[in-house]
Amino acid sequence: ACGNKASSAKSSDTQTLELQFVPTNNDGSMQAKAKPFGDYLSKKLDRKVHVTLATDYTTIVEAMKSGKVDIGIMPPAAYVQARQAKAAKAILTSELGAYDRTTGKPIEGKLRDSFKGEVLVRADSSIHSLTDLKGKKIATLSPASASGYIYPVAEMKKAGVDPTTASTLTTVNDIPSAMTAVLEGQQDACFVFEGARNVFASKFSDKDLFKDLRVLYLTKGDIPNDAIAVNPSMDASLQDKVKQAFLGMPKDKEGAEAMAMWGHKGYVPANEKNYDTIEQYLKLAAD
Amino acid sequence: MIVLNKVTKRYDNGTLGLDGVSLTVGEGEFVAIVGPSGAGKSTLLRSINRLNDITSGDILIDGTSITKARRREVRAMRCSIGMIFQQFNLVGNATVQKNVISGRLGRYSTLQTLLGLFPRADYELVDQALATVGLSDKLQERSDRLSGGQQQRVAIARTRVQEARILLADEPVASLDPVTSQTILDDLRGINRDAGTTVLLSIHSVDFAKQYASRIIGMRAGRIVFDGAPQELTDDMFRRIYTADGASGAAVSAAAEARAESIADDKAESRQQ
Amino acid sequence: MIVLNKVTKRYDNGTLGLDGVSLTVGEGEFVAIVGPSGAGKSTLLRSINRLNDITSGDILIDGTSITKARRREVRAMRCSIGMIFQQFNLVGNATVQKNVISGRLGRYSTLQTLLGLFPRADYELVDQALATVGLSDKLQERSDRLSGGQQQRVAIARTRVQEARILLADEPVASLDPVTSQTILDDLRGINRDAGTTVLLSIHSVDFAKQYASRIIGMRAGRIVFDGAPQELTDDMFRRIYTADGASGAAVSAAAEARAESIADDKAESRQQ
Amino acid sequence: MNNEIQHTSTLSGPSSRRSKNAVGVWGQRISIALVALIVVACFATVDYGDKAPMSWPTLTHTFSQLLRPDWGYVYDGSGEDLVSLMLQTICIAFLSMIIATVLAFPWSFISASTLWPHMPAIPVAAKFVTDILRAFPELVYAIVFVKVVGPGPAAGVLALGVHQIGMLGKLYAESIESMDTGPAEAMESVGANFWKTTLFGRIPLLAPIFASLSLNHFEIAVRSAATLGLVGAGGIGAPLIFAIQSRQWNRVSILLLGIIVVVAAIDAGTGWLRKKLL
Amino acid sequence: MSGSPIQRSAPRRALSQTVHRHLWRNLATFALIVVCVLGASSVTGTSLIDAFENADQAADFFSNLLHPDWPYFAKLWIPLLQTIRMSVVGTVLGLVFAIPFAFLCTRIVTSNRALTAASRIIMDIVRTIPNLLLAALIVAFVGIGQVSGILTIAIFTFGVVGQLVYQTIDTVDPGPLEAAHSVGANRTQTAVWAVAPQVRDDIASYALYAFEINIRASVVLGYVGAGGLGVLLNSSLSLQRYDRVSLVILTVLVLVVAVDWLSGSIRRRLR
Ligand SMILES: Nc1ncnc2c1ncn2[C@@H]1O[C@H](COP(=O)(O)OP(=O)(O)OP(=O)(O)O)[C@@H](O)[C@H]1O
Ligand SMILES: Nc1ncnc2c1ncn2[C@@H]1O[C@H](COP(=O)(O)OP(=O)(O)OP(=O)(O)O)[C@@H](O)[C@H]1O
Ligand SMILES: [Mg+2]
Ligand SMILES: [Mg+2]
Repeated sequence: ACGNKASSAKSSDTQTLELQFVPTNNDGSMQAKAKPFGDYLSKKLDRKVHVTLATDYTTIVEAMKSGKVDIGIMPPAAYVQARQAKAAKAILTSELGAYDRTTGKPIEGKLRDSFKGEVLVRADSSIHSLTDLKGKKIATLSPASASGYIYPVAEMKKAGVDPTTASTLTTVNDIPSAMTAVLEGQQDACFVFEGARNVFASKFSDKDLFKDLRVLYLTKGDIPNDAIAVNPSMDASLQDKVKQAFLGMPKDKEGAEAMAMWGHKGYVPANEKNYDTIEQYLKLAAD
Repeated sequence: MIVLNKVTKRYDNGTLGLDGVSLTVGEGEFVAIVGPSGAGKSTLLRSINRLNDITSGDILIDGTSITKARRREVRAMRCSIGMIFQQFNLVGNATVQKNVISGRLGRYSTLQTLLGLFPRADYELVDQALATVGLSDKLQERSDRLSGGQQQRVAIARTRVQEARILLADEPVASLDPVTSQTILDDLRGINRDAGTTVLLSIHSVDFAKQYASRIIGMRAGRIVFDGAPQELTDDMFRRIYTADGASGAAVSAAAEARAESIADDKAESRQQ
Repeated sequence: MIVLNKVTKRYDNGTLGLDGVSLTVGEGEFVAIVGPSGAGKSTLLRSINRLNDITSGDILIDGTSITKARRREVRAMRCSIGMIFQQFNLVGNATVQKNVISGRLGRYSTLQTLLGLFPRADYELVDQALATVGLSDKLQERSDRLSGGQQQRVAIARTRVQEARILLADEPVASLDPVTSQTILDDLRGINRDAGTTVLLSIHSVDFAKQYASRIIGMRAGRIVFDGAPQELTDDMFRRIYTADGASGAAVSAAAEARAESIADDKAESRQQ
Repeated sequence: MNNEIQHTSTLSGPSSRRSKNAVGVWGQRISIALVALIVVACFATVDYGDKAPMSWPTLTHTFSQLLRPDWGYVYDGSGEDLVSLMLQTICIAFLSMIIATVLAFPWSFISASTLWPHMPAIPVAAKFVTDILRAFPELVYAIVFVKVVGPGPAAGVLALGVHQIGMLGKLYAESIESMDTGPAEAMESVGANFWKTTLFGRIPLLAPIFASLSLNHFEIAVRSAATLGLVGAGGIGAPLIFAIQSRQWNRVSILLLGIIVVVAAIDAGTGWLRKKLL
Repeated sequence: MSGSPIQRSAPRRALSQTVHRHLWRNLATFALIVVCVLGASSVTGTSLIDAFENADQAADFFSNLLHPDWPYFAKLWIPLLQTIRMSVVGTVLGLVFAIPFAFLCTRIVTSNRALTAASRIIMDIVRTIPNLLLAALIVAFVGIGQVSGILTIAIFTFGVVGQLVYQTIDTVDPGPLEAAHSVGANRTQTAVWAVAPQVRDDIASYALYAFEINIRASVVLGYVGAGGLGVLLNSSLSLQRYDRVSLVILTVLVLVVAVDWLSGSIRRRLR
């Protein structure tokens, strides 16, 4: 009798899904709200979805490895690590607004599922090429950040300058700090994501980022956006349901609102190949 | 001159430490306060230099009320009032020398104290004071490594270097052997005679009180029950101070009465010789 | 029976607390230890129940060496050795009752202690002990709110409830008035006579020592310089104990010698009557 | 000055004592000099020019934003407002403090050297264990516990709790080592064993100290909630980090205000409790 | 014994007259704590059983740390020195301000209640600001770099040590204070002469305690471009180089043990 009772209980056979979101670039419009997203997915998947926000890349990889996170929305570099550990399988990639690559301004209505890294210097700086960065001071983000470290470092190495030995790298917490350091002359250059000047313009009340900062270099390699990855052990029908739920979000008012809080504009199916570049670059940048 | 005017002290827990005490002590007197344990002797002495705030009444030192004085004034007044504590109140992990010289803190500027720059003469004073109490060899010892009596003597030396005009001593010889006690009391009498320092001490030994004091005050249960010259402290008086309606516990009082009587008798006997 | 065999105690800082002391105290004796401040009285008492480890020699309690005993044995032995401390050693923020009942801790199981489940009879014992020292009304008072003498009496009550066979008392009446002192000492003598408890006390008042003790030990500078019946403590002996080659500071000794002489003379006089 | 007196000392003790003291004094002087040297060297080698000139517009902008807290965030019923998240943070901090206290308390008795005069190895080993616990940064614990129990407040509780065992264990042990031993001695003299001595002679004296140390760590745990935000372990951490990263000073300001109010309340509680226990 | 009146007055001894005098109050307090714990566990969803069931995951993580990348030490020691330097300077600066301020927070140096209360509030606020936020604010003002790191550490130390010190001051033996008052010492003199000796070993140990926290705090400070071990720890962690993480933690452990030993020996000497 007991067994029957347990199996008839509605919620006990449909376990709570754990979703964690680690944003690649906090572009300032992002709100630290997890509930709307969770509520939306709960409704669509017909089971409880618990959503958490985090900023540390390590945790999500470890938590996916241990099976404590079922769905991870994570930066490409973190996804690559989780993939190597056979703990994650990307089903979707998020889409963000695209930027005009000459002006650095956003292009209305155009979406992209990848972005690039930028090397910013002061507008009046004498640095005009990657090789000029030799012996200079550069502010970077964490070495696990694709745009803020991996891509520019790898491409500099390709260009014949190894910034880890030839330049002085300083790790900073966030992009505004890095840009301030460049503006104030503390650092000669900084590695940021494409469009950073646009995103943070409003945070600099006394400076015009577009006038005072110049894009020295835009990485050649494309960086895929956030990967929406699931645990490979998740059963196929559920994987599909998750995929459909995400793909349906932009068409649904509630879904669109939830997405907007995180700055996502849409989702497209993931292409594992796009992430292979990161894997190569990661190796290149690390040693 | 010390004048207490209807001084009452009630502790926070309701205990009545002093119960309407009025008292005048003249310049240069040597007054001994006796009384059973818990009578309020310590409370009285501590009220005089305002270590206790009193509940009502007034205390005047040379005509100035210490109870109403502002902080700076209190400090100035305390400068010339020395105090020997029943529990010594030494800084355990400081040296004897440091403890003794702290008696002169009231005379130094704050800056001087911060830097520890004291005159050589003062250090010599410390040495002298320690010699008087027989502790020259413990100068640089930590004070918590001393025996009970040695600690008490350090506390006495501290008060000596203060060179105060009024000396309050709360059982200064309780932990001392008879010979050292006499040395200390002789010394207090010396200060009293030579420098005209007013001395107020609480003491358990009635014999010592009679031998040294020019005036004896008997307390019990927060009140003064005797005040007179040593020779006026008759056996009857002795009995009245130490026994009565159960201030230190009803159970003990009957037996105590008998005992007080026998002590009084002893004294009477020895006086007759 | 307590036997000390060439006991030497040197403190970490080099001070010699005891210097080859040999001593035998029989069952049921009432021994008073006298001597100048710093003579080693506290050290001696504390060594007997091994609160001090000694440097060399041996101490036997009823034939068992406490110095060599293992910890469990020491504990069992201490159960029957009561101790009154010179500095009281009360838990300041605990009530008088809790402090007193802690005297019986050696008899309870750990679980009982944890739950605080003590027999009703023991609480009555606490009440009686407090009544004996005249503190019934302070049962639930915090012990740091008591006067010096009251604290000493709480410490005495704690030892009373222990019902030990050997009692070590370090200046149990130093902070007490003469009447209370007599009450306490009478009480100790009562325990000594009725229950055959061995009592070893250090005391500054030679008069009390003579009045109560069946044997007096005089110490100075860590050595025993006198050991005999009260009547054997002659004036000459008194002088030898309290004055000699400057153990408590050379400066004071000459004056002290004179003073000891005068005290001895006084005594001689009063005895003549 | 002092030298003069030292000759007059009559009880000059054995010569070994003097030389031992001399070594002690010199040892002390040398170590003080060494520490002073290190401190001076550290101060001297810092590159003080390595900073940006203060930019007044940024300063005034930041402060004007900070002074305009985002009141709308205080409560909006979504469960992700200041009040709800703060409550969660308080619960995380409280539970972690309880866990740490319960475990550090017995451990501190094992690691207090004064309680083990005959077995000095035991406290040394026990202290080493707390040292290891402290050597791991909170972030590492947070990662581990997210891995163990999944993201959420539970991971936060465990991470902070384990980290604080090490911190509290050390502080507790040090206060045991420096406490007044008189009362414990009195209990020992009646034949009480270690437990009874501790119950009657140590705990009453330690209770106020331990309580205030624990409550201090309650506060520290509230502050540490920010670290937990890094890993998604619940509380106000994540919103705080997001707000800082995107320079939303008015949001930062309201979050900070929340923390201040809570910590001030805990502080008041601490004060009251200490007064009661002392 | 002659306690007859007492025996009569206490024929039955209620629990309330024994050591269990405050039994009900104490039980109620205990119950309150239990209720709070239960409430908090339900809010946070903490279940120890869950944690123990998955303990193998923790073991899995820690097993990664068993093989430190020893050669990496060649790259580690400069950040190590930076960390130590930052912590030393920050701690000393923090202490220099914290100690006098802690005295201000008590009634020992000032009788001005408002001043005391204000000092405590200031200390509370300073202590309250999370390190990350402190770092962000300081970076906004003085930019990235060592100076910011040091300032962050100093401010943090100020708050933490200040509070510990003033709480210690509140519990010192009042006897020596009275003695100092009785000779007419003013409040500063009392603080220096009677309080400081009593709290100096505690201050020493709190200072070292703060120093130790600061060494670990450099993990956070890595974020402000101040360099140090924290940066290495963070990057090794996020690149899943656990062999390096392990080496960093071992280094921190050595520092922690050293500081602990130093703290112990200072306290032994002063005791
Ligand atoms: N903990 C200690 N460390 C170092 N020396 C000590 C310590 N305790 C006592 N001494 C020294 O040992 C000697 C004997 O001390 P003890 O306490 O036994 O004297 P006492 O006879 O009890 O004196 P008193 O009557 O003053 O209490 C003294 O010179 C004292 O300074
Ligand atoms: N801090 C305090 N709080 C409450 N009551 C106190 C406090 N200090 C003393 N008392 C009480 O006040 C009364 C008088 O105490 P006081 O210390 O003046 O006595 P005393 O005459 O000095 O006694 P003793 O000779 O034992 O030292 C006692 O009953 C005592 O219990
Ligand atoms: Mg008194
Ligand atoms: Mg003694």
